[in-house]
Amino acid sequence: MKAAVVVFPGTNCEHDVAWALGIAGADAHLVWHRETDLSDFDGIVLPGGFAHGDYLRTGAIARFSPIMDEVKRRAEEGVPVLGICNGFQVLCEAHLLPGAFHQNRDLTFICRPIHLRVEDTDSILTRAAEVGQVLTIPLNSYEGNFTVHDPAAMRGRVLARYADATGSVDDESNPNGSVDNIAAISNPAGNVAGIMPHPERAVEEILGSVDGLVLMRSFVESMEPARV
Amino acid sequence: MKVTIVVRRRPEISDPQGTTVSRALSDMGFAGVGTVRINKEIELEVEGDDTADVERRVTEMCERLLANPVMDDFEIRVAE
Amino acid sequence: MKVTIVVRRRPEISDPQGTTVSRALSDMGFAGVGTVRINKEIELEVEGDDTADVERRVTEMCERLLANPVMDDFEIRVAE
Amino acid sequence: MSDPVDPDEEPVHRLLGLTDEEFETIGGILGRSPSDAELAMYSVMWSEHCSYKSSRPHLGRFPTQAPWVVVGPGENAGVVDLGDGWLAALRIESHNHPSFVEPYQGAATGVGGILRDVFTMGARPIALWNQIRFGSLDDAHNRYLFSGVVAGIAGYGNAVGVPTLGGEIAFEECYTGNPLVNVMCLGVLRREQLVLGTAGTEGSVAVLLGNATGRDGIGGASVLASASFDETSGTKRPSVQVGDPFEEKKLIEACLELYDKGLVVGVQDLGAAGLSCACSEPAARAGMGMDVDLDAVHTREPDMTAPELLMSESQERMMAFVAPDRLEAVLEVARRWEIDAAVVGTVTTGGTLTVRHNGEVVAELPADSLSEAAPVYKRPTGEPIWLAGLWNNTMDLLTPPSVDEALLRLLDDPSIADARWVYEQYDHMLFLNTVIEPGHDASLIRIKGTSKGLAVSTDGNGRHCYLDPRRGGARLVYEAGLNVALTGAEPMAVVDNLNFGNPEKPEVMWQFRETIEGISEACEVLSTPVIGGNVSFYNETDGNDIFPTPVIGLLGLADPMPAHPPRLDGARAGMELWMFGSQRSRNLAGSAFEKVIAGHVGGRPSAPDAVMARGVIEVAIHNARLGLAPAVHDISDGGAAVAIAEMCIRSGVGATVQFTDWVGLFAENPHRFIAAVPADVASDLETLAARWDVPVTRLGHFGGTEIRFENGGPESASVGLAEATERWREAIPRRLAGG
Ligand SMILES: Nc1ncnc2c1ncn2[C@@H]1O[C@H](COP(=O)(O)OP(=O)(O)O)[C@@H](O)[C@H]1O
Ligand SMILES: [Mg+2]
Repeated sequence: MKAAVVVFPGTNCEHDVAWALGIAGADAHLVWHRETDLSDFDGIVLPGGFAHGDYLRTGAIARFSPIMDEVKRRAEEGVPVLGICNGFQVLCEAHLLPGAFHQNRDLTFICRPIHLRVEDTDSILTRAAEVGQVLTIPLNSYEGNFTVHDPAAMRGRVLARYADATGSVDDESNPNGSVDNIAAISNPAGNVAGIMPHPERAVEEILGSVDGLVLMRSFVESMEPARV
Repeated sequence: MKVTIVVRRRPEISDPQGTTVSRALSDMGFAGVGTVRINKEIELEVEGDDTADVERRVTEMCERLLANPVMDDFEIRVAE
Repeated sequence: MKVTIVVRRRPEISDPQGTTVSRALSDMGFAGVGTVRINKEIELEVEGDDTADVERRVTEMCERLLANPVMDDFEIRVAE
Repeated sequence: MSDPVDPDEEPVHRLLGLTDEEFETIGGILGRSPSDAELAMYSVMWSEHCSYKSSRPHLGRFPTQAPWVVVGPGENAGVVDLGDGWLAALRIESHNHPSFVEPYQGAATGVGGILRDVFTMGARPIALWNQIRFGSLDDAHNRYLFSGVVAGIAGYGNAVGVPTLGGEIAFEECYTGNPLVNVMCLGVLRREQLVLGTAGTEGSVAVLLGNATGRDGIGGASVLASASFDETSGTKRPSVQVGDPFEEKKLIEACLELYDKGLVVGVQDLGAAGLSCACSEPAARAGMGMDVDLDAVHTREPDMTAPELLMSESQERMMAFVAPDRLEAVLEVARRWEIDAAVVGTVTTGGTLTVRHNGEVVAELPADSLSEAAPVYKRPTGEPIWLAGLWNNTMDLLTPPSVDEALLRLLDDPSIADARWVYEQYDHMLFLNTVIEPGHDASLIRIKGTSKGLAVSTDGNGRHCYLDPRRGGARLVYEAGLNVALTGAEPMAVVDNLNFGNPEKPEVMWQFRETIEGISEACEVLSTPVIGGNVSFYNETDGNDIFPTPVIGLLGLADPMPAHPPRLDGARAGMELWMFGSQRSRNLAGSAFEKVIAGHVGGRPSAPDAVMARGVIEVAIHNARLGLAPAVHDISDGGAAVAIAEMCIRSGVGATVQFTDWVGLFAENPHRFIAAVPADVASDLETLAARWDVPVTRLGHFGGTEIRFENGGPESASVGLAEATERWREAIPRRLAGG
């Protein structure tokens, strides 16, 4: 199972994602944004960071990187595509996922572990998890505030919501103002997913949490059946 | 030609920055400040002397890059 | 009254964001794009019906909060 | 007839900050009067900021040698050997004055600058720290400065992709008109990747990488940092420099690839003295000269003059020195990372630096005269006449405080309170190396693929240093050393940032010399050589100097890193509460208690004790390595009472503590830490402490929902854990929300 980790200028979580994919059992390769062929890969991750400095609008410029047409093509073929944090923002800008992001409600950058409640397991990101499961995973963003035209139309596509330690979802447990506490979503087919917090930061005890592993493993497991 | 674009977030979408600024102004003692919206003004030098053509190109720039169709409206002014 | 303020970084101060956007537009195939500057447009509802008075208050808001005197210029337009 | 002095008549060299004698020296070096371009170069290179002309005679006192020191002070960053082919690079810098002018950009560009110092050495920057000091948060402008600085550090550090793993915040009146913004960066590298700032041999070409050059900071940082603020500074504000973390990120990756491929002979970052420094210093280090062509420099603005090009402080630029046959490969790497590159010079023999602009020679001078011939001032030093009075002015409390009220007020002091509002704005997890995150005594970082952990602590204390710069300076080193030891790391090396007032005042120079003496003594005791630092003078407002504020950054190595290093938040109900270290002298001079509760700064802080310092550090290291007490915390600001409360709050458990009198609870004597001790390790810990002759006091135990202090008398008191937590957590957010 070969996973491509896409590197835009300004991306900074590529090595972390590759490391975590390794722990989850995949063979990860960094791929520069000017490449145009991803047919060798069984899965694609757009990692976090500040692609093109996040200038103008987060994800806006990266969407036009040469590699993005190929990401789209592979996504249409059903290959698992995961965007984490900035990668999620890029997928939205590229219209592979609905919605958009703006600044956190309190206008400060937020770096801390938060709780997520898994809402749906029918996706490449959550298939190994259970509905209702509460995960502790670090959030790390300034523009993590998710907004979408019609939140009601997101039914069945919300993979995880911001929650408290007991799994209850409310305003209090919403760190950044995201509509309906949405933290992770997928396309209708479930093979393109985006998540704002960083599962790759929670894959080893020594770093404080291993709750991200179930998500990274979901992704890695999703790569197999399509490819064999 | 000099082109000025204003990119505005649609009114139904919240603007946390605008809300914060509005509150800060009241806190500072400025009375009677209502809604505040913070938009982006983009100034652009574009080669060409056909206004209509420049406008067409800039519209395309807005649609593809400078504005986000999910949440933004835009307005283009070409200086003569 | 509706007031529109444009806050612009002084021209001699670098604008990495503008530079990056200018490059991106060229990369996307838009020819003839020169300097790009990205400014802030602030739309404000202010109570009052004396234009001069509103303008005075808004100028003070700009000087104290909305613009950074060290690096920005600002321009105020009051809609009649 | 006497006309008023016309400022336009002021000779150029004085406007540039050169004294008449310095101007004459330049004439002597050149054998003629200097051109404008030459004057520009000398003025930036001979500024206090770049030349260390007032501090150099004293900095020689620092111990700088040890077998593990690979590169000592003088290069862009100090480098130490971690074993197995791994090296670490460390550097600290101040950006005080630019941050006062524009807090966001001032702090942001400070981060950019310190990163360049580290990746110039061939190292990948892996972590940042910041030490920031302001006047009281009760003042709106200080709140603006504080939140702007934090946002700037976050904005740049997060986007450039280097985690910020800690620092310090302090609030003190003396910083009101002169905040301190110090930033520190740690990098790691393989030994074969080490690069020095040398121009190499004849024929090497100088390639300018990164941002276009604009009129940034002309007369800016270097001149700024050398002239005091006064009431007129509002009108003289120089242009602000804007940081571009995106450009810097690309520059880091490009440079690391150049080193990896062995394509460069030397590298120099462009800092405060811009091209003037990047051309002359590497040439001087190599004993060479250079031909520089300013027409090749890529510029942001048209019509820049030669002095402007030479003095510009535009950010995110690096100079690489390259053998001619490698040039094409270097340009290819630059293209790949989408950064601009321009060949701006050629290295020559003979030591002359020749600069051309518009085809004409605009400067021709000995390259080494800019650095090595810089003036050195033996400024007069004198013990302040007010010092004895200050020492005698001990606190006089008519009624002893109630312990609970004092503790709550201390927890509510922003210098002591929870710093989470700050460090949660910083990415502190990137790279997946953060084993102990901000919010503990020291941060701990693993090096993947090795058994090694690096622990870092930074410490400063203006009040203690004001009352006794020598003791204060020494105690900072001991405190930082103990902090890293608590994680299991052996203290290894120190960098220092010396923030002082006006060096033209003898008492400031005395404070400076005494501080260096104190730091040096402690470094000798701990065998932690000083491998780099920074001096910031002229921190004064309207003639009032700041407290002398040295900041120490100390690097420790844990090899092997403990599997479960002790943390601040590991106390559990049922564990005993012990204190290690001596309680003999109980002294409140300079303490947070005196400042916060009595509004008093006076007396003389107690002297450090080298033997006890070493012993306590050994106990801390072995405790961590043996996996004995799982929770530890050093006693510093606010004394034992605050240390205990912090451990309770972070662990979510109360405690019951025996004490004799309240002075002991709030005194800040050095070389002490508290520990949460499970019953099954008690005897091992006792043996360990006895081996190092370190006294142990069993203060009580953890449990319950209150922090109780008992001495069998009316002074006994208790604070609810929830209330203590609330005060401590909300102190900063509450003030920022508007006082
Ligand atoms: N400016 C800052 N940036 C990041 N972390 C900070 C900053 N200031 C304080 N911290 C973190 O908060 C914790 C407590 O800080 P401080 O009260 O100064 O520690 P101590 O009392 O142990 O010297 C430390 O872990 C420190 O790293
Ligand atoms: Mg400490």
